[in-house]
This record gives sequence, C-alpha cells and structure tokens, in this order.
Amino acid sequence: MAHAPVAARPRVGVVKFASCDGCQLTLLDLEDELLSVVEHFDIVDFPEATSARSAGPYDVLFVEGSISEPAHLERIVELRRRTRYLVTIGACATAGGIQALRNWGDHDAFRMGVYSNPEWVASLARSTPISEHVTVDAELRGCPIDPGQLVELLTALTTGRRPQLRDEAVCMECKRRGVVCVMVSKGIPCLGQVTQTGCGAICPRFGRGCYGCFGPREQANAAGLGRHFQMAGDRPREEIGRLFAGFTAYSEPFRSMVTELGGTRSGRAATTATAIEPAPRGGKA
Amino acid sequence: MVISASRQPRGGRSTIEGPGFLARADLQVLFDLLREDGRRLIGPTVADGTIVYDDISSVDELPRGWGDEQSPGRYRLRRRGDERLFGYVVGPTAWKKWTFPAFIPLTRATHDGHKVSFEPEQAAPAKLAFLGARACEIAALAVQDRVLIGTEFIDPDYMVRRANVLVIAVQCTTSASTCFCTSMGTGPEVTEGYDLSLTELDAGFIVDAGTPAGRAILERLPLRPATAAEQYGVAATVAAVRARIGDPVPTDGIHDRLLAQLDHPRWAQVAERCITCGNCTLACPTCFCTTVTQATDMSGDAALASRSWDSCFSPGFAKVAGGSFRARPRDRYRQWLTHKFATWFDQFGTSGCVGCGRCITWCPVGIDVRDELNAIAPPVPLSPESRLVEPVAATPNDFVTARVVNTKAETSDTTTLTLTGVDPAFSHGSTGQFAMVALPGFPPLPISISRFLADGIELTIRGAGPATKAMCALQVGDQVGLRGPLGNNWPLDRAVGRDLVIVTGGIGLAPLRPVLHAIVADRRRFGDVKLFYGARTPADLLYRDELERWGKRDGIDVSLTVDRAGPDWSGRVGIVTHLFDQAAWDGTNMIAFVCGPERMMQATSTTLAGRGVSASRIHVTLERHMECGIGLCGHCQMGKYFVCRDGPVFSIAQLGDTFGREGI
Amino acid sequence: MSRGTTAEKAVDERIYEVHELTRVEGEGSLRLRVRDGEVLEARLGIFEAPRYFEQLVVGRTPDEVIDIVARICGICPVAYQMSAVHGFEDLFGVRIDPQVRALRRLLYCGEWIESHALHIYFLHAPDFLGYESGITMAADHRPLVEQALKMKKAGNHLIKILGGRPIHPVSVRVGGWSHVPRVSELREHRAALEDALAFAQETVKVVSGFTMPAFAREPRVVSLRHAGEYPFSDGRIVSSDGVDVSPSGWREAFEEFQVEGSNALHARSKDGKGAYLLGPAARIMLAGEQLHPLAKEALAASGYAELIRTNIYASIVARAVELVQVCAEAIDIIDAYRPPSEPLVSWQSRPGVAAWATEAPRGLLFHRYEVDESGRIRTAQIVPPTSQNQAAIEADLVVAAKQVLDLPHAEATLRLEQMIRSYDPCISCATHFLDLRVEEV
Amino acid sequence: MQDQASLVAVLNSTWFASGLEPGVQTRLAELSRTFTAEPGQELFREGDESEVFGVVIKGRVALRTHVPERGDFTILTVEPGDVYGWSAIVPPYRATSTAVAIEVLEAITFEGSILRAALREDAALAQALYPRILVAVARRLNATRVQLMDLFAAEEVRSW
Repeated sequence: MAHAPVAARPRVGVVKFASCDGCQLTLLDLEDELLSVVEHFDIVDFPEATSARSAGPYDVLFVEGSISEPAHLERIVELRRRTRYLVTIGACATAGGIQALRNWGDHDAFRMGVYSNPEWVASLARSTPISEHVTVDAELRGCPIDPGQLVELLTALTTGRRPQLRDEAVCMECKRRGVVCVMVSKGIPCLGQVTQTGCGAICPRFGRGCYGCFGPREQANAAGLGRHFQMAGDRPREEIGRLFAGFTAYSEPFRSMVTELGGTRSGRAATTATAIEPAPRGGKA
Repeated sequence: MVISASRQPRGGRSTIEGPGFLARADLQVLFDLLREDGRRLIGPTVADGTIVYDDISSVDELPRGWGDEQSPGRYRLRRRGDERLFGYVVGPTAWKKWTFPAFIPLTRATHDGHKVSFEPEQAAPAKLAFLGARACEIAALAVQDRVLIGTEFIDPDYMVRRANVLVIAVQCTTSASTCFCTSMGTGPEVTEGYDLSLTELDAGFIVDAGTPAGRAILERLPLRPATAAEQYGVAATVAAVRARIGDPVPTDGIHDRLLAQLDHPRWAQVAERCITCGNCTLACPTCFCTTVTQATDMSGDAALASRSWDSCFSPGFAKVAGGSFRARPRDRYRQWLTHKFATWFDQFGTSGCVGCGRCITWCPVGIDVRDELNAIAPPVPLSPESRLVEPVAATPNDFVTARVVNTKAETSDTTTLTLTGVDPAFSHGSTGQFAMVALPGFPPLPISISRFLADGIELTIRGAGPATKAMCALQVGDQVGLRGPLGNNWPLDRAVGRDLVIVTGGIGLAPLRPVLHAIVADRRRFGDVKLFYGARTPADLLYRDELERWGKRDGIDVSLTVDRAGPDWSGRVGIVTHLFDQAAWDGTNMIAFVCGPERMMQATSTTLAGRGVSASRIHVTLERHMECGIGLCGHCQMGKYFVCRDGPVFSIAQLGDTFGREGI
Repeated sequence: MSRGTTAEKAVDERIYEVHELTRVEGEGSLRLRVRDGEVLEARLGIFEAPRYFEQLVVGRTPDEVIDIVARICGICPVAYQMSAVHGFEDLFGVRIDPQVRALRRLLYCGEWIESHALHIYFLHAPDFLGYESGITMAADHRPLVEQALKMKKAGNHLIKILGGRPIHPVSVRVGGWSHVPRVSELREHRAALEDALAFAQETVKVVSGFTMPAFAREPRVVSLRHAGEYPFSDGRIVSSDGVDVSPSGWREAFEEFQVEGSNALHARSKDGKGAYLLGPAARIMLAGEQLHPLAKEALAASGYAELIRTNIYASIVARAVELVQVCAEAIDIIDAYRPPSEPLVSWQSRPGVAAWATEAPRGLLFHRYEVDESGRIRTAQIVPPTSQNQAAIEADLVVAAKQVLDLPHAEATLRLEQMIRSYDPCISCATHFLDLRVEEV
Repeated sequence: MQDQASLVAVLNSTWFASGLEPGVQTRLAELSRTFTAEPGQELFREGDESEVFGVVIKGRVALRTHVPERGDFTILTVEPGDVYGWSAIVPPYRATSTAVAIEVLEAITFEGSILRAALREDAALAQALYPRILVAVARRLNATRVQLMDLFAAEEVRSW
C-alpha cells in the first residue's frame, strides 16, 4: 500500500536522562493499547520495563529527561547516532523541565543546599532540552505527556502519517469542551492562551488556571499576556514571573518573562536569594 | 388580536389566540409538555459561576434571582433580589454547541489490500427545545443557516440537527455593557425565527407563538389572555433596553469602510494585546470554521476522519506549502474582523456579527471589538465588487472510489495517475477544476485534474508531504477516494478568436494541460497560442513528450526555461518572465492564463500588464489551504472569496488589491 | 545483562555487579564485594541525575510546592502531594470537610492500586516466573497480564477522575480540592473497582504460589499506625521496637547521616538501633489489625502472614494483600460519598515549620518546610522511603550474599537484583540526596 | 555584412541597441565587429580579465559558474537581443561567469578597452549606452533574485 511506515516492525528504545520517569510510564499506562503496541513495535530497550537490553540501532527512540550532567552530553550524541527517528517526550526533554529553574540560580548554592559533599556531585550548571544538543524528529509536550497524543504518534508511525499534534492555544480545547474560562469568570490567572494544547484543558476543567506544562505555543504572545496580568490584575511583577517559572520555564518566550519579571529563587530579590541556608541535615556518624 | 372571553381551568386546553399570560408557577407545565413531545430541554442554569445552557428538566434548575455583570474580559454573577428566571443576558454557551457541535465523526475509511472504502457518518440527533434564546442568538442561528445550508452546498449534519430544534425565545428585559445587538440590527426585540416567545414580568410570562408548532404548544398551556397593559409593559421594557444599549457601533457602510483600511496601523497595535488564543471565534455564535483530523488504528487499515471547531487565529489554520498565508497575528486579527463585518456580506448577504458581545466578554485580555471597529473604520464609501463565477455542485464528505489503471513517473517526485470508475460528474467537468483526493488515514487533498478522459481523469501529483507521497506511491489496481469535480474553470470561451498566452511554472502546468488539450482539439478557433513554461531544472519539466508535440505539430509557440541546468542542457536558463518581457508582440487582443507560485504569478501579471494585457484578461489560479473544497470549512478564505468554491481561477481584476497582499 | 568480573589480584574475591538495575524506577546500580565469604562491600549505587527539588521549592508558595514536588516521582506523585498538603494544613491549622479527607484517601487508593499493580506484574513477578518483562510474560500468561492491566487502569482512572490525569494530578490544593467529582462520576467507576478487587484477591493467590528464595532476617519495621484506619496520612509513626511519634515529628525519632566509606546518606532512628524497613510488609506487621476484612482474609489464606516478617522476597505477597485493601476501601469510600459542602476552605499562611509524613506505596515519606512571613518556602527537606530503606537494603545484601555464594555468578547476581526489586526502590525519588559517584574497581 | 549600414541595421534589431540616436548608432557600429562561434566554444572564463562585451544576434550563450565537486552549472542563458560580458565595462573588469556558445552564435562584439575609452571620451555615447547596460544588468539581478527564491522547489504543507 502507499503508506510508508518507519519500518515493518520498528525497533523501539525508551531511555531517560534527568526526569521523574512519568512520561515513559505513560507508555505503560496505555493499558488498552499496550499489548497491540508491542505487536507492532519491537521494544528492544526499556530498562524500566524489561531486563532485555539493546544498544541499538533504533528505528524509533523515545527520549525522556533533560541534559543535566556531563555524562549526558556524550550519551545523547551517541544515541542520536544509532537512531533513525528520535522523539523527545515530556517537558524535561523538550524544555529542560522544572529542574531548569536552576538555570537562573546559583548552581553551587543549589548543590550546597542539597548535598553535604557537593564536590562529588557531577552536574551541569544548566538543565537543557534534548533539542539543544541533537536533532529531534518529533516531540511530545507535557508534564507528563498526554496518552492520546502518544497513541496518535504511534499510529502515525505505523501508517507513515504525520502525527496530528495541534499547535493552538489550550483555550481552544476549553471552548470545544464547553469549559468556562477561569480567567474571565473567576479572575484566576491562566497560561492557557500562550500554552500549546494537547492536555485536554485539564487545569481549567478542574477549576485552576493552566500552568503551562505543555510549553509555549507557536508565536505565543507571552509579553502581551504578562502586560495584561500587570494592568488588569495589578499583580506584583515577581508573582507574574512565577506563573511562567514552571515546568517549561526555559522555553522561549516564557524564559524571557522569567528573566524579566523574576519568579525563580535567584529571580527574587537578591537579599532573599543569598539568605538561603542549606536544608537541615544530620551530622556525621 | 382577538382574545377569547372564555377562561379555561388550569392545565386544560386554552383557546387563546395571540399572546397569553402564564403564571411563573405554571412554567413547569411547559417543561412537562416538551418532555411529553419527546424533546430534550436545553436551557439556562448556573454552573462554574456563570449561566450556561445545559440539559435541564425542572424550573428549579433555572437561575432564579440571578443576574450577570459583563464587561471586556470579565463575567460575574450577581443576586438580583427578585424571583426573575431570565434576568440576565447571554452567557458563555452559544446554541451552536447543539446545532454545530465542536466535534463530530465524519467519515470512516477502511483499507483492505487494494480496496479502500469510505463510509460517511450519519447524525441521528435528538429532538431538542432551546429555552431562553435571545434575539441576537436567534439571529445567529439564521446566520449559520445561511452559511451551512443556505447555499448550493449543504452541511448535512447541521441540517438534521437544526431541523430537530424547537426555539423558545425570551425577550431581553435587561442588557450588559457588552451588548450591541442594536447596532447590528438583531435585537433586542425578538421578531422572527422562534416557535414560542416568552417575556418575563414580575408575576409570570407573556407567551406568544411564532409558528404552528409553537401555537400547538401554546394552546396546551394554562394561559389567561394577556391584558393590554401587560403587552404595553412588555413593549416598554424592551424599548428601555434598546435605549440603554444605544448604538455603540455605527454600521452603515461598514463593509466598504473596513475594506478600505487594510493597511491601518491599528491592526498592528491590537496585535500587541491580542494573544491569538481564538476564544472570540469559538465563543462566537456564528463562526463556522472547522478542521478535519484523521485517526488510524495501529494497523493503519481503519481510519476515522473527525471534524472539530477551528479558528482563523491558530497559526496552522492558513498554512500551505511554504508557510502560513496569515503569518502575523495582525493578519489573523484583520482576517477575523474584516470577515465578520465586511466580506461576510459579500459571501452570505448578511453580517457575520449579531452583536451578542461574547467576543468582548470572553476575550481573556478584554479586547473590545467595538473600539477596534470605531478606531479602524471611519466612514469612507467604496465601489461595489463584481459578481462571481458560478461554482460546480458537489456533496460534502462522502467519497466515490476510483481505481488506478495507469501510473506515469513525470519527474523524480511527480507522478501522473490515470483513474477510472470515477463519479459521472467528472465527465461534465472542465479545465482548471480540481478533485478532493482521499486515502484512508490521510487528510483529503485538492488535486487539479490534468486530463479529462471519456471514462476517467488524470491527476498529476507532486510527492511533497506524506499524503501526496502516499498518492504518488499508488500502484495500478489501488483505489482512491474522489470528490468533485470542484471549483470553477479557465474561461476558455473568452479566448476564442483571441491570442492566448499561457504562463506557468513547475507543477502549475498540470491544471493548464486540459486547456492545451482543448485548444489542440479545435486549434483554428484560437489566434496565436503561446506557452511559456519554467521549471526548476530540465529534469523537472512535466509532459516532455507532449510539450514537443504541441510545439512541433499543433502550432503552439512553446518556450521553455529552467532556473538552473547542467552543461548538457542547451535550452534556455532564466526566469519565465524573461521569455517575453523584451518580446515584440503586444497584448491588446490577448487573454492570459497564469498558474504557478504566487510570487511568480505576480511578476508575470505585472509584465503582461506592461504588454497591454488588461487586468480583466489576466486569469490566475490561487492556492490556499483547502479542506472541504466547497466553502464550508473556511480554511481557504481570501477576502470575500472561498478559493475552493469561488475559484481557484480568478481574474486579477476580481482579486483587486487583495492579490499579492501579505497576510490576506 | 548483569556483568560480573573476577579481579585478577585475589582469586577468592568475587564481585557481583549490576551497572544499571532494570525494572526499578530510576537509575541505580548494585555492587557487592565478597572475599573468603566475608562481605567487604554491599552497596546500592545511584547514578540518577540530581534535580535539586529541595532548592527548587525555595521561594515558592505552598500550592506551588504541591505541583512541584509531585514531579519528583512519576509513579507516586500523589504521595508527594499528600505529605506536603498535610504538612501545610497542619501548620496553618486548616480544618477540612470529612468528605474532602475521604476523597484524599480515595486518591491515595488510586495511586496504590496503580503502583502496586505495576510493581507486582511488570517489575517483580517476571523474576519469579523467569521472564525479562511483563510484556514477554504476556506471551504465555496473556489473560493474567490483561487482567493486571485492567486493574492498573482502574487505579489510574480513579486518579484521573479526582485529579484530571493519572500522573501529576492537578486538583490537590491546600484547604481541599480545586474541583470535586459528581457522585455519578465515581459511581460509574465502581464496577471497574469491583473487578479490580476480585482480581486483587486472585493476585494474592497467584503470588503466594510463587517459589520464594530462602531468606531470613527480621528487620526493624516502621510505619504510620492509626486507631481507626489502615495508615495513609494520619496516626502515629511507630516502629517494631517502641518508636512512637506524631507524623510531624519524624525528626524527633529519626535522622539522616553519612556513613564512613559510603557516599550515600542513610536514615536511622536516634535510639541507635540502626537500619529499618518501610513498605507493605512493615505496614502489615504494624497496622495489620486495621486491614479491611477482605484483606485480612486474603492474608490469612495466603499462608504468608508470618513469612513476610522475615523473608524480603515475600514482600510481593504483602503488596498483593494491600491491593485487596485499597480496592475494597476505594469501593467503600465511593459508596459513602456525597460532594463536600466546602471543597476548598480558605486559609491564612503563618510562618513556622510545616512537616508531615504519609505512607507512599513504598513506605513512609517525610516532608519538612520552613515557611517565612511572606508565606514562601525558606528551606525544604524531603526524606523518601527508598533513602530510608537504603540501610536495610544493604544489610539484606550482606545476608543474601552468603546465600548466593554457591550459585553460578550470573544467577547469583540476578537473585541479588531480585532482592533489591523486592523493596520496589524508587530511585528518582531517592536521587535528590544520594551521591552519584560510582567507585572504580 | 561588414559594412556599417548593415551593422547599424543589425544593432537596430536588438532591444539593446534599437532606437538610438543615428549618431550614436554609427559610433557604435564603428567600434563593433561581428563575431561567430561554434557550439561549445568558450567566449571567456570566470575570473579572467574580461575583454569583450557582446550583443547576441542569433543563437544562445550559456553563462556558467563552477561549483567545486559539483561541476559547471548554467545560471543563465543569453538570448538574441540581450548582452553578455558587461563586466568588460564595469571595474574591476573581470568575468563573473564563464560564457559558452551552446548554439551557432552570431554576435556583435566590442573590445573592452576600446569601448571603455570611447565611453570615457564620448559623452553622448555614454549617456545613450549606460541606461541600456543598466537595464541589462538589472534584468540579470532580478532573474538571479527570483532563481534564489527557488519558487518551484517542493515544500510540504505542515498544517496537518
């Protein structure tokens, strides 16, 4: 037939960098599809799910997590070399994740704060998305990714379609589902307008403002929204900054908003940033 | 009106003609009657701090004593301090939620070896009653009737849903700061389009019927005749509402005023504030743009095409090869506003706005369309436009399968498919028309017909994206789904007895190939025929054998040129306009057909104009993002035209200053 | 995949090493060095990249913390939200509606079902049945795996109804819920939970049929205990040897410390009695009398009531019994549910220490936040179960080592890996404070 | 066709030189000579001193450029009426491409140095000729721009 799938039964790998495992878990959470997925895809490497290992080559590689320590740098390049179709999954891999908040902060202060022997901790000053290091063929956004979008990507791979992952505001999903706008009706600040859809407008449906875990959509007018929050809500700059300082904070234009308005630890007034003492720890044995 | 003197006991049959009075306590009777008639009742109720429309079964679910406060970007409920059930204006929900749902399955396609099949989904909607439709909302239903079932093309899903609705109107006895029905001429008085109408007074409702169906219900209600005082009271209340709203947007001449301001700096200013989230378009009760998405199973053999609301504010909405036609937010805002208030008239003979104010209240950043209109469109008259060519009829979403009987690789990425077993309609098709071509799991694509055969057609397809690549890879014996022929045609009749110049580039020769076949078949009816054809490289030239024949045998003056070539090419290298920009001929008796990338068509029409070919005799064919092919999905709108339905062939004169303008 | 090497220098020295543990959450390694039958080194190494959560939350508000700490773990995000929300509500003196509390237990039930089902059938059972994974297991045991998936889905869907999505749900707020379900939404899910309950009971039978490797060490155990309910988020922190403190008082009885020669932080009780075990077995030992009648029944029938105390491999049975517990309790909560009159009560921040421990699927999870005058977090401490289990795991490795010496090297290594899986270690959770350096041999 | 009258007539048949002042045409004819070339014959090479400015009367000249490792590419062909070798008039007088006759060529050519001198000394000639040269160069520039856009390249629709 005319379809051109990636391969007859693509060899699939699932690997992680710095992450919570939630996105690869989403694959195991496809309870209804999982068994048919493994019929159509040959899962050759997936440490969290199987002891069978493979170093590739992979037709499709799902990459979770952000690049955040020296060893990651070579590993991702090596993986890319062995991969035909590389898919980044989740906010860590596509945007650097919540741990990218350290990109504004004093990395050493962070290490001291957590580790009693910081010199042993090999970690990079910045947590960065995979796309900053290698070419990415497709990305699934979200913290975590949406199971429906994962299925759409998988079925697209088997038929050779382009996955239909809409680039539009979360607002579109709200309106299609008849969810009442929390910003207009309750004055709750919401990032839905500048955030890419895909989650199914969960937060507004659950009475909250969107916190942007699917990341900025194409041409997101974050500056315009920020101005509106300042004028209409007359909120302090730093509070608006914190709205953007979430799970995709390191993606432009959210990044610029955080840099401009503050909202991360170091983004707060320098006085408090320096006043931070490390978390309490027990003494030596 | 005559009011019967005889009073009937409650619940009994009333013989009242004209308006009657229904005590508030008796409203439940209406609810029960509707349920007896097997109708689902949709009406106002409080949810999420707003008054939404939803399924209700009892009067107790109505927003008793609630009112609303609305302003740009803000909606709040407030206590009225009375027992009114309808003491507010329109909320977040538009009735299109039921007549034009946000999401519907469209076509199931399956794939089995060489066979494919397409099964359109049939809607089986419930009988509904809309309780509490306001004047502006009834006007909105009428607008969507015009758009979706008012032209030669029908949206069958909308048609059946709409036919199952009973409209119970409620007169507005209050208004919000966002209302401007008065300016749009849609309210506040309910004057038509309803089956029953209610006007709320302190103690109950004045009930009147607008249709026999409504009358039949009215007669089963426990009514007493409305007193003259009550009826005057009603008139007075509604008049007061009108006075309170005033005339926020002077609309006379708005069409011309707005279209005269396509370059107004305000477009860029409002784009600074606009987040292009699309809330205004989806909250709007008349917006009808949709998009079709495909879902397949793991095997890829079963596919479901579904339709969902789309918005001209989303970046992907107007994308075609090489990017979006409305790349900048300002383009999208201008598109929306000019469509609502201007080009909608040209397309549907009515305004696209009914003044309900939803786009103002539900704009999260509170942009007020009334302010934008008043700032952008000061009164300036313009001359009216010329009429469109008649389009060819077709049905919306069922595909007739055709079989591939021959495939010919024209170039490395372009293939010509010969199809038979096509819909008989194709035998009446004519030059320049296209077909919507579908494969299971892929979005249907508009493909020009590159040859008409006695028992089939040829399609020349360039494998650029997954769907077109899949089509190019079809083998003899495979099937495809076809819909068409669609669009208008090259005005070949105007070329009879004239000199004809055909300028084209790349794949653009495909839609012109039938023109050349027609000319060759009856050569002497035409004067000089010149074909100027440019391609990227010699290897990208289509129909090489035919080009040769046309030149050598059929008396057509064929000139070829390519953008770049190797040393082995002894033909011309250069741009297509250089084939004639210094030539000696003059174009006063000439008609031109031009097809190619838009940038090339602009350059060509300028050059042709320089040779004396007038704008009305230069015809181009436009490419826009087409999904439905018949003017129902909104994607391919260009100014006042739907390119799929009113085009794709237009004269430069028709397009006027929209041709080549960025972001239209 | 387990690569063992015998160092040239000492023929009688054996090294059992797994560079990357599989079928555990996160990235960890195992290293055991034995010379002449004497264990020189037994270590669960962690090379998961650090993410600095205790610093990320500094300067944020309590509700932001609830969203952020969920991201520590994709398998048990609810546990992190629960420990945090209870800590803040304790500090701010928030009184919540009983139905709000019931819904939180229900949310926790959902996570336990999902987490236990995943661990039993996809991470642990393959060890006993000799498969690489639950997926390859499906080839021979398809109905079993399909049922397991259904049960897992029942848990995930419960979280989805309450929190919008199974992973990182969004509706838990200080003061209650941003949104509560309609009665009908929960009732519609009841049937699925009844199936899950039936299969949970079946699961107890299945896993108690597994052949358990011989193992004997009676660890100290620690968990929450509550007079009227199986422990989730209230009661007292108790141990098998006399510890008894409030959920906010973890630091009164326990402390984190660093071991000479080891780079990993461990936790121990201040009374100097050393390592302790958390998790299903511990909870059943300490709070077994609060088990749901159906769970008690299942435990008794399993014949493992005693063995789970001493044989770590049998923790899979304890986990299965808890599946019965949470499926049964979820159904009870749904039957008694009516939407709370006040889903979200307003609250006032006050400076001080917000600390609380709740029972994550893997065991006690302790959070401690210093809140400043402006209602922002000044410092944070998070002590996940795996870090507390670390000492116990390594102690068990020492015992296990002696038992596997006679086995072929690969088999021995596999056995040790299996033992570590018995703890259901959650390494992404643990990583934020464990050291990363892997010692070179 | 060596005599001036015929040369003038021939020049007049080209858009480049048609309709010039009779005086200027005569002057041009004096400076010019007819030139013929066989297919494949190289007229000048990219980078060389450019010595000749020509107007194509019949045939076709290909202007080629060499791309290392990919060989020669024809970037433009010069058709009857159009000019080649304009770099002979514009400093630094170096050919910007290689010119090859690809059909039997009849052209009228001017020797660079002579034409340049004439243009320096004869104001009337310069005034008449420079605009035409400018038009020729502008057409080249425009053509190059359009070719750079690569309008006929396959691009895919990304909206779905």
